[in-house]
Amino acid sequence: MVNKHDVKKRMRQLAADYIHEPQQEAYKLDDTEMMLHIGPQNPIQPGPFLIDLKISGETVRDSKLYMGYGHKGIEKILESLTYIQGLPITDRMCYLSSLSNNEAYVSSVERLLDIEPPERSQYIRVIMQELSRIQSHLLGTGEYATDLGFVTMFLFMIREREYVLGLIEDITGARITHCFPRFGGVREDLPEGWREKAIDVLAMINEKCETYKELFSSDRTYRMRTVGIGTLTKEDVIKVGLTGPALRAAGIDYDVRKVYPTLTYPDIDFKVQTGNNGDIFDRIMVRINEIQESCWIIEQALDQIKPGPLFPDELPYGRRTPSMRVPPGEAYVPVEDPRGEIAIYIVSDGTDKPYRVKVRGPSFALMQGLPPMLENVYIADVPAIAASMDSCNSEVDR
Amino acid sequence: MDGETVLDSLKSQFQDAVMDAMVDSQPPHIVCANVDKEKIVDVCAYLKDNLQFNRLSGITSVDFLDKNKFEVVYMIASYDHSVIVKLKADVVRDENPSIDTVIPVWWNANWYEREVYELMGIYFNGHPEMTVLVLTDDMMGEWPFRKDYPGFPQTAAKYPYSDDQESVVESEYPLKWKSWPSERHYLE
Amino acid sequence: MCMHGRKARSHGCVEKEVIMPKDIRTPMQVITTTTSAIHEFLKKSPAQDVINWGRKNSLWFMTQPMGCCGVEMIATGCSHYDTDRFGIIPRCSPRHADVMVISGYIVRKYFPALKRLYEQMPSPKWVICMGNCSISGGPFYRSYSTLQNIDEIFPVDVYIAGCPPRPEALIQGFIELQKKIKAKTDKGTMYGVK
Amino acid sequence: MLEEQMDILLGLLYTIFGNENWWGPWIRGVVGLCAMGAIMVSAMFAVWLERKYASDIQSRIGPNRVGGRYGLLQLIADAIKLFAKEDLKPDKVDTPVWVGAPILMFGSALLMLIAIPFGAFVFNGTTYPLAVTQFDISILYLEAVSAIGIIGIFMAGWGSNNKFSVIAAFRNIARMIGYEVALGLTIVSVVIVTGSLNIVDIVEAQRSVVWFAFVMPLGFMIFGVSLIADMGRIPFDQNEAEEELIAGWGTEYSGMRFGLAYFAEYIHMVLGSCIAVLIFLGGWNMPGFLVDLNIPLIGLLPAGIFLAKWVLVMMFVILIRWALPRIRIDQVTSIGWKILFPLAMVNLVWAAMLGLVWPW
Repeated sequence: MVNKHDVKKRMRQLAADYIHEPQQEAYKLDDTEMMLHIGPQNPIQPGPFLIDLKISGETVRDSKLYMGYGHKGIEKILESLTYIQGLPITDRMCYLSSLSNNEAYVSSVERLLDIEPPERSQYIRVIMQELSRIQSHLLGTGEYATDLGFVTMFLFMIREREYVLGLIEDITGARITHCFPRFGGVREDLPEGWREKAIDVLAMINEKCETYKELFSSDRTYRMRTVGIGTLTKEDVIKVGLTGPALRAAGIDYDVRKVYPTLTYPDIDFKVQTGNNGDIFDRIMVRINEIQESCWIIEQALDQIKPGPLFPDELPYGRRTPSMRVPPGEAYVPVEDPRGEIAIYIVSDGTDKPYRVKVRGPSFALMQGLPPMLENVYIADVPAIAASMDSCNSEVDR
Repeated sequence: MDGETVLDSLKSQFQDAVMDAMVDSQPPHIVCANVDKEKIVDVCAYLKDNLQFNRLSGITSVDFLDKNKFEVVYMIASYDHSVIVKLKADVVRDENPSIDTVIPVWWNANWYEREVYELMGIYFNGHPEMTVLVLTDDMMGEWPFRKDYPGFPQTAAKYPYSDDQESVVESEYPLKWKSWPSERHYLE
Repeated sequence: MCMHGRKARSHGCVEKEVIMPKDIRTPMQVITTTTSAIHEFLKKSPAQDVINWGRKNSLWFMTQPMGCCGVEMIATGCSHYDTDRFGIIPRCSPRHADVMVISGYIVRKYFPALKRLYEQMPSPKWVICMGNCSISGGPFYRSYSTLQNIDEIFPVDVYIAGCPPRPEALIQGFIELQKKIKAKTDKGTMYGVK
Repeated sequence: MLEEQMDILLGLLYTIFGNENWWGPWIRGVVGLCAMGAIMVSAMFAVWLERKYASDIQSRIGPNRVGGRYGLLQLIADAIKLFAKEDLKPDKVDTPVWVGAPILMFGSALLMLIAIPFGAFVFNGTTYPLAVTQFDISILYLEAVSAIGIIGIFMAGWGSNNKFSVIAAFRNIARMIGYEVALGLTIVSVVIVTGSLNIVDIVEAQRSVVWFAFVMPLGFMIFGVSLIADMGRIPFDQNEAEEELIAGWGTEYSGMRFGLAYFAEYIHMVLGSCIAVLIFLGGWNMPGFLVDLNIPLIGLLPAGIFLAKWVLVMMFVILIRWALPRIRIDQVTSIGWKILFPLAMVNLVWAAMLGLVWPW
């Protein structure tokens, strides 16, 4: 058991010194420079993180990023829970797009169990993933718009997001943490009348995205703040190892749904959206185009879906999911999260609990690529760049 | 450029270093290989220069308590083709397990290696800033992800003390919310 | 602004012995009607109802999204579940905020920052625990790096269960806090405390 | 029956604002105090208008629970809460500067209302402006006093010993210097045309022919842009940018200190839009197309026209706040010096030519 004395020492040490007084020799401040802590509680991202900016006047000379304010030790918790108990935990890893986290976890376990979900539940999973992508992009772009002072755009986007959350809620019953897929199938079927409701919500979102794109690209003051700022060229993006919209904004059309197609993505044709010079403007445009692309994917999926069973006939574990034994082995299946490629590497040793779970999240690279971009940038651009990367800090710290 | 060609070129290049390499049957068709601890940087450099593996997807480590070894797993992928390579390097579970860093090959290995160090305790020789990334400063020496970490199932439902111990928080961390919290400036 | 540690002699009442905090120097014995004495008097008078009405109808909460509940808090502040109807606006600086909504898991690395934010807020200040993570650690109660006993560290007024609670639940939490303020049973205004 | 009451009212207004005997200034002093109260009420109306109109723009329901269906008492609840807040003074704060800043900002905002004629009234033939005092250099006085607010904001930023507010203070100074110049030049061009610095004469000059907004459209645009920059509202909102500087200069203020400074900003907005209406939109004169219908200005009609124009200008300012993103401080200063200043010079030349032929 953790003994009391070192707990006392640790709590006293925690309380006494302010968090992370940066070692002054790490930053040799000459007289014109100043240290600015954009602290753990900052209105830039939905999760807490700390940026130390060394600024002189209005330009940022150097920046240091402190993560870890959302570290819950999820991988350690997952090791002590059975496979089905671990599913709700993967929701809360990156809570902005919990369905793709579930998808990564479930497809890895399906590889271990060597089972294939039937046609209908694959289509339902594709629909749910695309819906989660739409609401995550809307929230990410909205958060970014507040950092430019565009509060009205944020409220419009969150209003659209409520409609999408309504659609998701009709099926899974939850708004943010769904815990929806199961090993080998899906928990619920599409309710009646959901198809028509989904089609006109998607039509509304499609035409709203047109207005956003037109508003974003035509507004003079907006272009002054975004074109050519926080650019990540092709070499930088490859060096940092980004995936997702931030990568595609630089012109590389790497999309996990095309490179490692799982589920029924090969039967659905969609175009991978790419920008050309990787600045803030392109990243946001790629995200809005992806929202429209996701609407198109869902319409195709809704046309191609046929009635059928949700689970395969013979399941290795039958109906006893809680005490399911998984054969020993390893699995690593990349899935397209709204922020990039997510994959959960599961090592199983034959018991009903995973031996080791490692989550490869996309936000890890997004946050790692932030400090190099903040050299010789104005203070006003720091929140804009950080929000345009749209990284989920809870996924970085796990 | 698919799994077999990568496998053959790897085997031909490093006969002794690469042991029991094979291609996974499941769809992403990952090329798995166990690599000797000393040769890991050369294999990675070879993969990056000759076989266009320009994306390090992740570094993780698995702790085999019974086999008394760590397994450092490198997931390497590429933007140009769809082959994933999984390299595993075994590190003996002794006093300070260490392996060479791959930062010269991939710049973004920096954070992955820092995370593996602070959570599992495997030191990466030659790493520029091996400091805390995710944990608090004082938890640096506890390697929480090891299998024999005592503090994990937080049995004390109310951290940091259980019911029998007296309240550590109140005495050590006095919050005077019972009296007016910010009266200090009045009394000066 | 009740002021402890001072000889609060006002309105000719009997001299009250006030708890003297150890580490604060005893000031010069200048007895004036201090603002805290005024506030003590106000608390007993009917004027407190008017003040409570004002405080109740303009609760400014601090934008501090810490976890999944933080995303629901953002959604509550926006157009669909508008909290502006009740006069509840998100504020960025702890100096302007009245209510601290702990929305999400409290990690031991983030806790000193949370504590400092609470101390920076001017009183009367209230704390709302939103979601299971802030009430009892939620799904991460077994983890080595989350705190489970927030109710012993902060004077929490309203607990909103749910993981994450729906925006309507958060709005009902605010309304419950308003009711407590109206009924003078909230912990922020320190009624009973001498 | 209505006419007699109107005459009594106009007679009363005449005794206060119109006559020139010895006790006239004394009564106008008292009326100045009442005008201060009136301005506070109109500032509260501005805050309520902003919250309600902004919620309409953002497709949400504004405050509707506090006072009746339209949330009228919302502002009073905010004021009571801010009054009853703890007066928290951070430790290492430069007390005289920190305490004096909101007072200076509030005072400078109130000083402006002495010279501003809030509309006019007609009493047997002659129109008398509802101004506390009229003096020859009233427009110059208004400009000078509104510039004192900048010192207040800088004192607030510097005094609160907080890095974010220091940056906000310097940003505010950088923006204001650029835009006071453009503001001053456009006002000078109006003065050249009318030939007098008295704001009442400027409004009288616009009665006969047409408003200055139509005569000098370029000057009107420059004036509008620099007025919004003067107020520090969204496109030029750098000193309170929530995302970058937490709450700008107001970071260390709490309770009624913050209320006072926040209120001063709205009073500045109210009086700024009053000046815009007076100088460029023809004060209490009838709109251009109605002049040829020669409807006589009777009774309190001019005051009503002034009120309508003032509310419209305020709604425009609020709409701009919620419709545009915020631009960076270096872009703000470059616009101020490189674009607005030369255009203001061009407008000055145009006004000089206009002045030669003005009474056409």
